[in-house]
Amino acid sequence: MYKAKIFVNYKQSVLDPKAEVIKHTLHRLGQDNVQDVTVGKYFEVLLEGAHDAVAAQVDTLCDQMLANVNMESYRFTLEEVSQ
Amino acid sequence: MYKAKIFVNYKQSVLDPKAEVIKHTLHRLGQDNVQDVTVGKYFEVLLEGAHDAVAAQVDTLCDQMLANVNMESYRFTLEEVSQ
Amino acid sequence: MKAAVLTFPGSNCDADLLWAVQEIAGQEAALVSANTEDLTGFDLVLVPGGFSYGDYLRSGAIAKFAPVMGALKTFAANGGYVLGICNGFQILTEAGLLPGALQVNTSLEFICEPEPLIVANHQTAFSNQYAAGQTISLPIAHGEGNYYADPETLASIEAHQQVVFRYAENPNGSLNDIAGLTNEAGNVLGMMPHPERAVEALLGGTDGLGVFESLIAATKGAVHVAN
Amino acid sequence: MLQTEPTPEQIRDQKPYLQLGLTEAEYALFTKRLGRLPNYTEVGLQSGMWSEHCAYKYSKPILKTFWTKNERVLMGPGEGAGVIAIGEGKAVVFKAESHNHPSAVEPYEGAATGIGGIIRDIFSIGAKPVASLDSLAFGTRFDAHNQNLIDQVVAGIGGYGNAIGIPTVGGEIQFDASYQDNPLVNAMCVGVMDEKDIQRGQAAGVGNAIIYVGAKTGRDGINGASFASAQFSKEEDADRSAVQVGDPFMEKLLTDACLAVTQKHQKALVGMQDMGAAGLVSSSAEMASKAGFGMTLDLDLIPQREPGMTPFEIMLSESQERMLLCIRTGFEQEILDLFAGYDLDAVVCGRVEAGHQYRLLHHGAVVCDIPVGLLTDAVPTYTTTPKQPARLAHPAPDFTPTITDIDQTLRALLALPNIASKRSLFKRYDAQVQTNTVIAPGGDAGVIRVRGTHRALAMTADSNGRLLALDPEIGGAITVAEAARNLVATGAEPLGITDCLNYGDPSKPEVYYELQASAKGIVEATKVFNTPVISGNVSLYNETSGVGIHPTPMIGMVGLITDLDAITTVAFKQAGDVVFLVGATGDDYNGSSIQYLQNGAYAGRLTGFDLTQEKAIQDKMLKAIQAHLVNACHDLADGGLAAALVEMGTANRLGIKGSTALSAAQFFAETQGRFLAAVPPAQQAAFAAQMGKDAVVLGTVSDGEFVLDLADAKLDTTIADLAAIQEEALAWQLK
Ligand SMILES: Nc1ncnc2c1ncn2[C@@H]1O[C@H](COP(=O)(O)OP(=O)(O)O)[C@@H](O)[C@H]1O
Ligand SMILES: [Mg+2]
Repeated sequence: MYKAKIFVNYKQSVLDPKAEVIKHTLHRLGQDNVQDVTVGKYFEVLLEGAHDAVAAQVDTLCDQMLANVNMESYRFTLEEVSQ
Repeated sequence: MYKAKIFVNYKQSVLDPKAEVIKHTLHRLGQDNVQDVTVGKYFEVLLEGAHDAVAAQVDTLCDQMLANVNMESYRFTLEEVSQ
Repeated sequence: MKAAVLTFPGSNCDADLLWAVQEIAGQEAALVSANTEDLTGFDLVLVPGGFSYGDYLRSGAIAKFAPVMGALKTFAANGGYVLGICNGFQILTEAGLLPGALQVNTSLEFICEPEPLIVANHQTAFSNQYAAGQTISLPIAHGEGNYYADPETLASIEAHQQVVFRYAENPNGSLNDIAGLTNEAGNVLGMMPHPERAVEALLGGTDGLGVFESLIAATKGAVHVAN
Repeated sequence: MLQTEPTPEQIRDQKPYLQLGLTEAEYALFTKRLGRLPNYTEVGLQSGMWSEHCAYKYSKPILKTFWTKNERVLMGPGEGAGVIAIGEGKAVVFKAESHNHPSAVEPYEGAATGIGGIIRDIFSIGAKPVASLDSLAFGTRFDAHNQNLIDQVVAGIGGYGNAIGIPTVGGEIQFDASYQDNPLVNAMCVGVMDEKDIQRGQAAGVGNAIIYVGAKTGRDGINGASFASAQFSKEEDADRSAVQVGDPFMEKLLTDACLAVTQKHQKALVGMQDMGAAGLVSSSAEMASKAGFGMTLDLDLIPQREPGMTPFEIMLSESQERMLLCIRTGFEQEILDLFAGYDLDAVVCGRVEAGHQYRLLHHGAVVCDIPVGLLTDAVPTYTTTPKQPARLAHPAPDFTPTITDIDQTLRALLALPNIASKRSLFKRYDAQVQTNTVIAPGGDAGVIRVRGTHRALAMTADSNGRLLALDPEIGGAITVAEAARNLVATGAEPLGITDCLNYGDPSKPEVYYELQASAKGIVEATKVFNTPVISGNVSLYNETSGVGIHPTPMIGMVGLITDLDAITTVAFKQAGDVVFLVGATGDDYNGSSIQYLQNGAYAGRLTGFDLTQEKAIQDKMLKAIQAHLVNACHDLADGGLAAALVEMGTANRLGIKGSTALSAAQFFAETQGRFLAAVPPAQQAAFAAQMGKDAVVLGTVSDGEFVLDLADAKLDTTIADLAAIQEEALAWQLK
């Protein structure tokens, strides 16, 4: 069994309205040491199967469903876990 | 300068409709080896300052803004980065 | 004209579209479940607004895996007319039938308001009943209608005059004020504003009728491929 | 875990039921009627069913005084929602519910699940939900906490309502210091159905199946869950949350599927009820008890989201988006198949039994075996000896404003949060989905047309806590009158009301007095307006540090329009129309916005309200609208004539040019029972004849100037200026 840890983020060229609002609020609250904020999604998926098959499956899952590659990029890690 | 990597997730007893729909869809598509899905948020925040002060600041930030502690839990790591 | 109105679990403007096409525009129309795999016999497929599958991951992201999507792609590839409104627009971009993507509004808030629009291209199957540059008012009702495409895609969209409607007062941050655009072939339109909500004077206006009348005109005498 | 639950004897000795909200006397009564010591599960069921929320221990004596029946009422209080006939074979179904406390704790989900809950009440009757309204009250200090609260409550209402596809067509948002720590979040839903399809929450017929459908049951919202886990479980609490998360997608499927059952499977359906407060136990016990039968449920069959749930937790969970149906034997598969078609989990989890026993099985053991009436009917009711609050015995002297600069005063008034436009908030609600909305939020009432008829329904939600604080009886009556006035202004005839009674701790004599007195005012007014109370909800204990909120009954009223051409809106339509002021203006300033503006508080007795006079004016106004004499109409309420005139001009930036014998102070008076009407010149004579001495000409609609000669002052400005203040003041303060 593998646990896939998946990170999905906006591509750098895409302006992220949520991140902008958080940064702006923090600055308004005087936290000027905050230089940058990014907001992304984090998925964990538990899958049965062999390492390489699972890796391919997760890659497709990210590309087709969990990320919209028009504006987002993704990366993931696989960890073997016991049931 | 530190980079805080922040993970926010629903607490276990809280219903997560997002995860339910994703899991259900994967099963419908025949990916029966998917055992479980969790959906969370992932933030990166870049901050100037000393380690301990930054850690305290990030903790407050999570507690007050990035997570809803009534139903979400959070964890974060700090990494020193060069500008 | 015979229209199919797709119904995904979570769609909530499907009945409104059916009403607009059937009762107001007087055309033949039927609700078609997203589990159907055949769109034979229709001249037009309407992809309605709502929150397909809850829109929990991203708007339209789960709908693109619905059984009907294969048939929809074939229908579009064969030149059939496809109109996606609001969530329908989001679904069409997620499915790759239209370029770009729809992000959360810059205000981060859902916005329900009548919105002035400029008809940027009145020579399409969806807009031929409007005058060039005409300003019309259609309601918007969305939280994620902020149109994004990367610079090359955007340049290509403009070069091919794919933008059909632009916001006169950009409410959501959309690049180039894009409120609605077609694919390069011109037979698939996605738009965030709701023409089906502006077809009766009793409900506040009839500026949306033009979209349906344009399609009626386009299907009359046009060549259809009903796979 | 089962083995960690206290034994019946331990319960008797250690009294854990006290933490579940039961008194010693209540426990003793239950034990005596049962004839043995109840086990932990049974005490848990008792605590849920005997709570104020389910049993109306304090409010039943008050609710009994309500007038609930007239010739049009098809179903009054007692079911998920009330039903009124609207002609052409159709009926309107409506109810309101409060979600004050959940929204204070977790604003987004609290508000969202409030909407979800009230929607289930409507379709459980067999009606298609066609519109929602929300009545919100917040504190006046806009600190970060309050701003977030307001933002998230509004987001939650929109997040649920927009997704499920029910237009939010009306409501109210008010601000008063009294709600700073006790916000009010009341939601109302309206449905439409064929009269013949009305169905009830009952489980009758020995052997008939009990079917559970919808979301799985989790440990959310369990009454006393904290107690249960702290005392008897070793589990880490950090990972536990009692917050309920709404799932509008699930509810949309549930709505469509349940309506398919009521409309197309009537032979199969015996009864249906939603799982609201006290979840599975309240829905199942009420269904059996109402029908006079017993019931057995097998808890192992209940779909569960978490492993290891105890019977206590399963029965008292308030997980959202769940329904319970009673289905005739032999039709089970037909109904299970129907739900499967909507991708919904449904299971047969029990049977109706002869007799009156309510039995629960868990892991092969009987964990509850009690007469069902013990849960539903044995609850004692309580009254408190009422005591008039001291503030009412000695009201402040009557207030009269001094207006030195009318222009300045008007501008300041328009910027008050209670007067300023709430559009920046309600524009976050989808008001038009279902394409029936004739009047969206922003009008006097929301109006939707009823498909398949020539009719429309008008609806409004009103509350006036600040007036009730000054006089609960008159304030209660005014709230009903104001709701009716709102409907009439759109051209509707009032049909009936639903209410949410939001009050403090009823065991306090002063609070009980407020409850009683306001009910008296409400009852009197509902009779005058022929608007029976067909449903409602009670929210007590709205207190922080011993201080209660203003007594705040929320009145949700629905009205009928039989001529779609007569529907009238607030906005001036064209320059040249004649503006009439309808109803007499007095020196009524106590409790008014001008008083608040100048004194920073509301005080004094309530003057200038006459129920009979109000009804007569409303009748005349309605006739004039129905005769198509009126181009625009608006009722006068907060901010009096001053605010109403600006509100009529805003949409089309049309002003007024006129003169009046009223003084500058009276321009701001809040005498009840008044309207403004814009009448086309061609109809002026007819309108004047119809209204007689009750209407006076104020002036004519102008292209933009806002000029009014008053007895002792002159206002000379433009509508553009005033509208901008009124439109932007609130959004600016909430940033
Ligand atoms: N203030 C009230 N006025 C009139 N009827 C009320 C009031 N409060 C409750 N009721 C009625 O009592 C019944 C039970 O209400 P309630 O327990 O709130 O319903 P639910 O089970 O949906 O929570 C309903 O028919 C409701 O309309
Ligand atoms: Mg109910």
